[in-house]
This record gives sequence, C-alpha cells and structure tokens, in this order.
Amino acid sequence: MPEQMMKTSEALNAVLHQAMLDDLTVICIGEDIAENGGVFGVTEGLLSTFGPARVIDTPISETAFVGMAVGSAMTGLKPVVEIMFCDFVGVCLDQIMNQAAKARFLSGGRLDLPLVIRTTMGAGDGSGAMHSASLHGLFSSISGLTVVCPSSPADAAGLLRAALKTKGPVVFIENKNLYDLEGPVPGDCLATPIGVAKRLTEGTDVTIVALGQMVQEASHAAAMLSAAGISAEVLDPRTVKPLDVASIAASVAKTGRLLVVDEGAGFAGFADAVIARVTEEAFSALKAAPRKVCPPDTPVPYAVEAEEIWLPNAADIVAAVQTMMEE
Amino acid sequence: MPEQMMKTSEALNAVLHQAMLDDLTVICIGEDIAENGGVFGVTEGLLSTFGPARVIDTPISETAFVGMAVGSAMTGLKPVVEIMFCDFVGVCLDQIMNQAAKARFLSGGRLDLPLVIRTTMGAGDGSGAMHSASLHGLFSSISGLTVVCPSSPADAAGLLRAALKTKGPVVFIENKNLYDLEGPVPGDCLATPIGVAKRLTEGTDVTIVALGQMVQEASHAAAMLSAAGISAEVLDPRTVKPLDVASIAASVAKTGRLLVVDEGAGFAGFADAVIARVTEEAFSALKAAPRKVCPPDTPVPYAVEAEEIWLPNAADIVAAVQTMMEE
Amino acid sequence: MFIDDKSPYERCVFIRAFEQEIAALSAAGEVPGLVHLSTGAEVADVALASVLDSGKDQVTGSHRSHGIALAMGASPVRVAQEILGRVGGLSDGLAGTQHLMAPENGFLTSNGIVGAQVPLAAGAALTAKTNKTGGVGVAVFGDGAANQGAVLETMNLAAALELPMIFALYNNGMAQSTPVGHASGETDFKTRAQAFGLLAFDADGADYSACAAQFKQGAESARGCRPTFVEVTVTRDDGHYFGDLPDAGNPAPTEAWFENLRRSLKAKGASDDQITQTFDATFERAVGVVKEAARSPKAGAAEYRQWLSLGANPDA
Amino acid sequence: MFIDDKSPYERCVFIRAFEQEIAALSAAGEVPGLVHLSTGAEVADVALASVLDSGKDQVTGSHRSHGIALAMGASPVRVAQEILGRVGGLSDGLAGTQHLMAPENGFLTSNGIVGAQVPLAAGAALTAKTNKTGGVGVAVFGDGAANQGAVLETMNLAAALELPMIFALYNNGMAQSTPVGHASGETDFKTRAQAFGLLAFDADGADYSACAAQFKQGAESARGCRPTFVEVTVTRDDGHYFGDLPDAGNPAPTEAWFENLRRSLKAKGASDDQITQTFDATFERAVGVVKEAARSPKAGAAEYRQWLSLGANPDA
Ligand SMILES: Cc1ncc(C[n+]2csc(CCOP(=O)(O)OP(=O)(O)O)c2C)c(N)n1
Ligand SMILES: Cc1ncc(C[n+]2csc(CCOP(=O)(O)OP(=O)(O)O)c2C)c(N)n1
Ligand SMILES: [Mg+2]
Ligand SMILES: [Mg+2]
Repeated sequence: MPEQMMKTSEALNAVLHQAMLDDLTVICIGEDIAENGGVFGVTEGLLSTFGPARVIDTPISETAFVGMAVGSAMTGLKPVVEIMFCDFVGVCLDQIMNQAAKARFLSGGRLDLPLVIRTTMGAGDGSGAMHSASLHGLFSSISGLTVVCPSSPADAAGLLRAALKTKGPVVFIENKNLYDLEGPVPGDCLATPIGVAKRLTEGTDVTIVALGQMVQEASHAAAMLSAAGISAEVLDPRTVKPLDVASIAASVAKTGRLLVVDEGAGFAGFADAVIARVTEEAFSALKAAPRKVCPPDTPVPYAVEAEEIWLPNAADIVAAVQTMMEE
Repeated sequence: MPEQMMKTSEALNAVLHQAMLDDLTVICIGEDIAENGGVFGVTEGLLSTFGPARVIDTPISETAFVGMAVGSAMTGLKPVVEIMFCDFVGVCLDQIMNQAAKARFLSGGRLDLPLVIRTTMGAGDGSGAMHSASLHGLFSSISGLTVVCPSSPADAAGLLRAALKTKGPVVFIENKNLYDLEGPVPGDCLATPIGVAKRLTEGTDVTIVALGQMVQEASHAAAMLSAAGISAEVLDPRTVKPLDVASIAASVAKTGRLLVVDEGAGFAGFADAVIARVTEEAFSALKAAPRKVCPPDTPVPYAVEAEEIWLPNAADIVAAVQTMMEE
Repeated sequence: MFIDDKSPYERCVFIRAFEQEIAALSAAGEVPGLVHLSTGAEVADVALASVLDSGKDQVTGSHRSHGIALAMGASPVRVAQEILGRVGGLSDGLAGTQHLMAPENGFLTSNGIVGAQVPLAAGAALTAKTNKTGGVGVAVFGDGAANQGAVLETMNLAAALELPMIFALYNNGMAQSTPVGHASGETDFKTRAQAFGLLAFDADGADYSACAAQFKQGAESARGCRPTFVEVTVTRDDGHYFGDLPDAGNPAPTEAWFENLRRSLKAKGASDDQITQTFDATFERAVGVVKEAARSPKAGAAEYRQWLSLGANPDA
Repeated sequence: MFIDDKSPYERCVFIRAFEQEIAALSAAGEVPGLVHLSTGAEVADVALASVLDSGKDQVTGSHRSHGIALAMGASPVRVAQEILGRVGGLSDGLAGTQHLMAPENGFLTSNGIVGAQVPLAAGAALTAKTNKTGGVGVAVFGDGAANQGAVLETMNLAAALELPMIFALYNNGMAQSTPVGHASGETDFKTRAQAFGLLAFDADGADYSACAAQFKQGAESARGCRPTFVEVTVTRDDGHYFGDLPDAGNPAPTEAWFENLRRSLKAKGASDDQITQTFDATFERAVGVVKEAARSPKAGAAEYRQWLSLGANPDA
C-alpha cells in the first residue's frame, strides 16, 4: 500500500482492522465500541467485519471488563481494551496497577501480558473536569507499564502496531483533540519503535520536549522563537515509558537548556520525570535551570476562556524560553 | 499533659480519641477499625468510647465507603476514613481523584471537604507485591489533594491534628514499619504545620531529602558519611504536597548537592518532583547533578533478601553521596 | 420562581422548555462541550423532588441532571449560566453541565463519572442519620450505571448500615449506544436491589401521580432507615447527548407524560384554554431564563483565579 | 504425587498437613510475612478441583489459596517454596503466599487484592469461549469479597456475555474481623447471584460428595455458557491469618469433613487401620514436602535479577 493521507482516528482504525485480520487472537473490548464504533470512531467497522465474539460491547463495568481483558491476555488472547476517557481510570486502576502491570513479574516471566489498554487524554474541548485529564504521568509511575502517547496519525499507527507486538501491558493514550488531525501514513506495516523520540525541529538554543497535542504548541512556539532569533529543538518522546533519555540528553548537551511542555500533572508527573532524568544525564551541559510549562494545579475548568488559560499554549512556551534565555 | 513516650500507633490513637471527644462531627470509617481496632491498632478503643454510630466497620467495598466518607464530608461531618493499605487504592481511586479532590473547586469553594483519608505505605515486612507500596507520589500528582507522610510519633500526632483542622481532603499516609517506633510526643494539642519541612541533621556538603521510614536510613547514612568526613544535612519534608520547596532550596543553596531518598516510584514520583522543583529554585547553587535513591522499577518482591535489595538503605545512600562528591 | 407553588404540569413543562432552549444554544455553539438533556425524565425529576425536603435532603445525580437540579429548586438562571459556562453560574461556569452543585437546594452534585454519585448520596444519608436530621440521601442514576461497582457496592452498604437512602434508577433502556438488555445479564433491577436488602418499588415515568406515590413510599421507608430502591421507566428524547444520532434501539420518544398531566388538569376542571395558556406562559418563562443566562458574560480569567486560590499546593 | 490418583480423603488430609507444617514454619520465623491458611476449606478445594480439567480450565483465587493451588495440581514442593520465599518456588519465591501462580496446572493466580481475581477468571473464560476449548474460568472468593465491586460487576458481565464461568464463594462467615451479617445487608448470596442472571447452587463444605456434586452441576452449566454460582459453607480453622487471635465470631472449627470422609471410606469397606495408615502416610508425605521446601536456599539477588530484566523501563 502506498502512503495515504489519513486522520488519526482512521489510521488507528486501519491498524486494528489489519491486526484482527492477521491474528485471530486479537479481540477488542469496551463500552460502545461495537455497534457504535467507539465514541471517536476508532473501532468503526470492526463489528461488521469480525463479529460480536471478537468485538465486544460491555456494560459500564470498567473493573470487570478491564480485568477480563487482563485475564484473557494471561491465557492466550491479545485483547485491545478501551477505557473511553482516562479520567475514568479511577474506577478500575487496580486491574491495571496491580493485576496487569505486575503479572509479568509475579509469574517470573511466564506470562507476557499482550494487552493494549487504549484510552484518551487531553483538554481543550469544553468537556470539563472529568473528561479532560492527561494521566500519562500517573501510569508511568507504575512499574511494569509501557506508556505511549502519539502525536500524529503516522505515529499513532506505527506505535499501535508496536504495542500489539510487544510484551504488555501497554497503556496507549490517544489525545482526543488529535483524532481529526490529518497526516501521511505509510502503507507498509512497519511498527514505530517504542521508546524512541522523534525530532520535529532542529535547534541549538533550547530543547523543548512535548508529546500529544502539546507537540503542535511546541512547534508553533519554535517558529515564533525562530522569528525572534532563538533556535529551539523540539523533541517528541512519543513514549513516556520507557523514556528515550539518551536522545533528550544528547539534545540538551547541544542546546544547554531544557523545557518540558505538558498538559499532565505539573507536580510528580511526566514533566518532572523528564527534568529529573535529563538533569542527571546532562547536568554539566546545562546553562540554565530546566523548566516546565504545565497547567496550574487545578482540575480542568469548563468555561472556554478558563480552559484556554489552563491549557499550555505556544505563547506560554515562548515566554518560558525567553525567561530561560535571560538566565 | 506532659510529654510522653509513645509508639506511633499510640500517638495516632490518642489524637483520634481527642478529636472525637472535642468534635461530635468527627467519625471514623473503615474495614475492621471498630471491633478489631484496626489491623495496626490505630483505632483501638474508639468503638467502646464512641459507639458504632461514629466508629463504623464497613464491608470490603472501598469505593462505596470512601465515597460515603466524601459525601458525608460534603454535608457536614468530618470523616476519617481508612484504606487499610495504599495498594488497595486502585479499587477506589475515582472517589479520591475525581470526587474528593475536585469538590472544593467544582463547588467554587462552597464545600471545604474536611476529610482525612488514612492509609499505610512501606516495604520491608515480607508483605509482597500488593501490600507494600508507597503511593504518595501518585496521590500528590492529583490536583486538590494534600499529602502527608509522618516519620515519627510526634509528627504523626501533630500532622494528624493539623489534617483534622485543615480544608481537605488530606491523604494521611502512615508507614506501617513505623507504627512500633517509640518517641516523645508533646502533651499539648498543637498541630504540626502542614507544608513545613523538619531538619534532622545539619550539614554543609549535601542535602538529603527523605520521608517516612527513609528518614531513618538517611539519618544513619548521615552518621556514616560524617565518619567519612562528609557533612550531610537531612531534611524530612513531612508533607509531600504542599512541598516545602523553600526550605529544601535554602539547604541546597548552602550544600550545593541534593539527594532524594524514597521508596516510592523512581519515575514520575516524589523524588522527581523534589528534584525538578528544587533544581528550578536552586540551580545556580548546584555543584553536582541532583540524584535520587529509589527502588528499582519492579514491584516489591516477597523473599526477604530480595526485598532488602529492593528497599533503599543507608549503604545505598552513602554510595550515592560519595559518587556525587566526586562529580 | 419555578420552585414555588407551581403544579407538576408547569414544573415538567418548564424543564422541557429549559432543555429545548439549551439545545438551541448548543446548536448555536454557545455551550462549551456536549450536553446530556433530561428530556423524557421530566416526570421522574419532578415527582422525586415532590417527596423531598430541600432543607434536609440531598440528591446526587448523573451526567444527565439538569432536570433534577431544577426540580430540587436550584436557581434556573444559575443552572443555565453554569451549563453555558457563564459568570453567575452555580460554580461561575467553571464546573459545567456535568457538575451542577446546589447543596443549598438539596442538590448536592451531579457527576461526570457514571455511578460515582451514588456513594456520595450514601454520605449525605450518613450525615442525616448521624446528625438525626430526618433527612435522606438520594442517588439518581441510569440503567447503565446500575452495572457499575460503585452503585452495586453502595446498595449493599446502605442496607448493611441501614442508611436513610433512596436509590432512584431512571431506566431509559439505553446507556449511550448500549441497550439495557445487552449490558445486563438480568434486567429485573428490582430483584437485584431486593437481593441486596433494599425495599424496592417501580414506577412509570409517564404517570406523574403513580410516580410520586411510589417515591413517597420509598422516601417514608428511607426516612425510617430502611433504604429503598425506586426504578422509574423514562425515555431519552434527545439521544445520549444533544446532537447525537437518533438512537435506533431506544423506545420511541413519547409525550405520554404530557398528555397524562393535561388529562389530570382537565379532570380537576381546567379548561383547554387554561392549560394551553399555562403551557405557553411556562414555556416562555423557561426560555426567558435561559436567554437571560446566555446574556451573562462568559467566565474567564477572573473566575478562574478563584480556583487558583483554592489549590492545595501553593508551590505548583 | 499428590495430584495423581489419590482419594478425596488423602487429598484433603494432604492440604491440612501441608498447612499445619507451613504454620509451624511461620511460627519459627521461616515465612517472610503473614500467611492465610486454607484449613477448613479443604473439602471445597478438593471437590472443586475434582470437576475441573487442569488442561483447559483456569482457576483464580484469593489471598487464601494454598489449598486450591495444591488441589489443582500445582507442585506441592514448589508451592511451599513460594510460600517460604525459596528458590525453586512457583515464582522463585518472589511472588509469595498471596501470589501463587501455576497456570500450567489450571491455577492461573491468587491475589492480594480482595475480589480482584474474579474479573481475571472472566478473562480465562473469555479465552476458553473465544478459542472454543470447552474450558471454564473459575473464581474462588470469600464472603467478604462478595461485597467488592469487582465481584459484583463481574457477575453481571459474565451473565451478559454468557461466559463459561463459575463463581465459587467460600463462605466462612468472616472477613478478617467482620462477620458476614455485619458486612452484608442481605446474606443470601444465592439470591444475589440469581438476580444477576447466574444459575446458583449451594453446598456444604463438610460433605465432600454433596459438594462435588454441586460443583459438577455448576461446571456443566458453565461449560454450556450459562455461568454459575456455587456457595460453599466452609470454616476458617486458623483465624484470618496464622497467628491471628482465635476469632470469637467464627463458627467453631470443626473436623466434620474429616469424619464424613472417613465414614465414606468405611462404607466402601476400608478398615480403621487402613484409614489411619493412609492418614499417617499422607500426613508424613505432606510434612516431608514442606520440610524439603524449607531446605531450599532463600531467594535473593540472583532471583531478583530476573525481575529486573522483566522491567518495562530500561531507564528507570
Ligand atoms: C465510569 C464511566 N464510564 C463511562 C462513562 C461514559 N458514559 C457517560 S454517560 C454513559 C451512559 C450512561 O448510561 P445510563 O447510566 O443509562 O444513563 P443515561 O445516559 O441513559 O441517562 C457512559 C457510558 C463515564 N462517564 N464514566
Ligand atoms: C481491596 C482490598 N481490601 C481489603 C483487603 C484486606 N483484606 C485481606 S483479606 C480480607 C478479608 C477477606 O474476607 P473474605 O473475602 O471473606 O475471605 P476469607 O479471608 O474469609 O477467606 C481483607 C479485608 C484487601 N486485601 N484488598
Ligand atoms: Mg440509560
Ligand atoms: Mg470469609
């Protein structure tokens, strides 16, 4: 197949179709994923192609059906289970944190846990305090989980392919504001390697790390900074865990400055993890304190303008970099 | 009352007795806390003194009874609810993360949420992978939660008093390996302020930050280092959130080196939060990269020697500091 | 205002008109996100509120709670402002459609997490019992929520602790796109509730008097610390959220409740004209309230600053 | 070995002796943490295993799972090594008493989180159904666990999806220190299970044949994708964990199962002497196995290195 322009949701959908075609043990489980094709359309058409035994609509019982997915991954299936919004994970975290994440260890490696947990993240669409969270940092603090957050259709497709092949569990977090983003998706079935960062722009003054929809803000900011004579290098780690520390540290060795942009927790989240690890690796190269641009420490507010204030954007990034350049 | 020698569990017990005596709206809720006095004896005697209407044994339904505690805190009670081990929080995180933590915000400050969630943390007693976790970092990544981890009987008492008085919710995490630790507890009912670190030893070469049972390891390490001619300053933040960044940064401004010791997550946990915040504040004072001593990124193993390897100890701390001194 | 001495008819019509105007504003892009409308559950909302005392009872609701918030007596203009993200809303527009909070009016909170409101109502019940207020905690939830652990655990907890609590299940036959028969092994929810030790009732959400009578019995038992379960059959007249596709599996939207209420007014001697006038006046009043809310300024930096000051962590 | 052609009597006695020796080693400080013994549930464990096929069925258990792991055919010495934290244990001593895993023998895993094993068994059932193996997933859990959301949700899920699954509730009347009557609004768990759409049975854990017969019916129905619930009355003969206080609220530990099994052997023509000899030989064999395990080296750095290599994050 040649390269095609696709939306993120279409790219993910195509990978799921292919995976279910190639491997009879791949099944999909979740709320409103079958008849309805998923609330964001990612599972559209799977039911009609593969039938209700492999594309399973569930009751609103996340603990039961995520746990069922874990148990089926322990016994020979390769389930892809959807938690509609990551905000809902509080009702079923045990099955992820204790049951799925620990099984490889507790079994002494006898179980591989080929499980992909798909969920969504991201603010900016007026969904309010319980449908807008970004919990990739929380997931990454749990031993045994691989955590992936793609920012483009091609990466979404490539990383989902990789997630379906790797030992799991993988928490695969789709930013809901990127589902409609279009981009070229290579036709060949290559997986994007997990744990490898992507460089979006090259630069020499500051390394900006961002993932998910923050990649766009970081890229805009880089363009704005460039106009102001500041050369920013934007890196998208794509995988939260394992984190590609080497690539980020190498960039910081060159630029001497690190800024992490993230819509997750500003305290004990992804940003802090990157800063702590990279500072350790690239300390002697640092010309200024590593900084982060994260939302204020409140839930996501509902009103449009308030949510805009809450969510980091290109202007916030530019301001943070300018402060760093003066230090 | 004069100062008394007490175990941590006794100190906590005394504060609960006093609080229930002073304020009729204080109630205790949890599994095996009434008849049984709690699995670690912290609620002993409350049932006989205050009766089953205020000291409530529950079914093993953490979501229901934590949620009940949240709802009662919204409507006029001051519940102290126990989650036996923090490892169990996966079955009820929603009630903490979304319901309790966000209520102050979502109500625009109309609700104060005077709720204390008591739970335990800590490895080292052969309890295995699901009864040994330390999730203070995870809690602290959630907007709206205050997170407290005392390391001595006096601090346990003082901080519990403070937690009972502050706007909540407060997640109060007791290290189960410290329940039997004895120490002097002042008789007067003063609260230990939330958000204020305590300095255990003064030093000039390195700042060691530790909480819970890691304070003891850090103190041992400081003594060992002192014998080797290295002067370590040990700080116990006592509160994970709000973190006393100012005190830690002031110490680092003096010592030029920061080491965080923690038995929680080594990735996106408490240690990373401290390193990221303090690096930002005290960057120019740093003589070496801030480092952490955390467990390897696996669940807690069961066998005694394996668990000893997993858990950070004084020797690990000494080694880390010595490496830092050579940098 | 709405909360006062109005008839059930007017109260139901008010909710319907309020929701229609919210829908119109949503279509016009004036609502930040998606809204889940209470159309089809008006009778249940008003009948439930009719047996409660907003001074001592507290209700918690689901994502679909505009109607019950209004029925409990929350200020209609403030509810509308909240849904529209406007200054003056119940929470100054920062909480939104899924997080209506009017504890002052006995409506403690609605919820974005399916089922999560149910344990909270148990908490309100515990407070009422502890403080001996005679009040009850009431959880309103859907047929989909009935399969969530939070709900099932709380049924047992309420029975075990003898809480003054009412479980009000609004069964509209659908959870988002999933029919109740697909999501539940056994759709006889009354038996399920009884198996947990609750006293169970069912009611037809198209029949106001019957519905109010069932709730009345339920509330009486609950006030005596025998917790109860009331299942009401309702419809979901505007899809899962407004703008959603018309849902194939759903029982056809009916206006049966409307006709029933009109019939009972007539039986009490009201003329067709009077009934129509009342309808028009009520409709106009509701639409006016929502339009008024839409004229309020959008919430922004000033309102959000309040949230910042509520943060637990001055450092972050 | 134990798993082979032994009588129910020998199998039950084996578990009892095994547990007694574990208790002795625990008292001697040879067990890393606390152990929850299966004493009092031997008949349930052996009867359940008797209707299962460890080649295609998978059982998940609670914190109290030594007996069912043995009954399913897990290597007794490896189970003991695991409980003692020794090299050679099922997971080389790193998982421990609450995390016995022998999927090779149809015992998928036990669990440290009350109720969490139940959804996992639904997963095993789903695999069996998807792969058309004819197997079943079986969840063993306690009366306390019966109030946990994970368990309640899974009852509904199994019924809704028609999973080949058995819910085996071991009712010993206590959850840690909490009597079943205090924790449950309604202690008729059979009715609760039926209300979710499960086919329900109950059995007396002191009567092997009756118990095995009920499980047999349960398994047959489950294999036909009508999920079932079997409640077995058992005792908890060594407290919540070994070393715990004797529990006041608990039904007095009985050896009724023991006498019953002896009687049935006699009825089949065995002499007292034969029965006693069998008892002694089995006891000795079990004690020998546990003693052998206790002679294995303690797990340490070498074993833990395997875990490090399993880490998801090479960086951390
Ligand atoms: C825990 C959780 N799971 C899923 C959702 C997404 N969701 C929101 S409403 C809904 C359907 C609820 O159905 P029901 O309880 O019947 O209420 P109704 O919408 O019919 O009023 C779903 C699946 C959620 N908000 N929370
Ligand atoms: C979610 C969770 N809550 C609480 C506990 C602590 N705990 C372990 S066993 C137990 C009692 C379980 O009772 P039951 O299910 O009846 O099993 P039994 O011990 O009687 O076999 C409790 C409360 C836990 N491990 N997990
Ligand atoms: Mg519904
Ligand atoms: Mg029990």
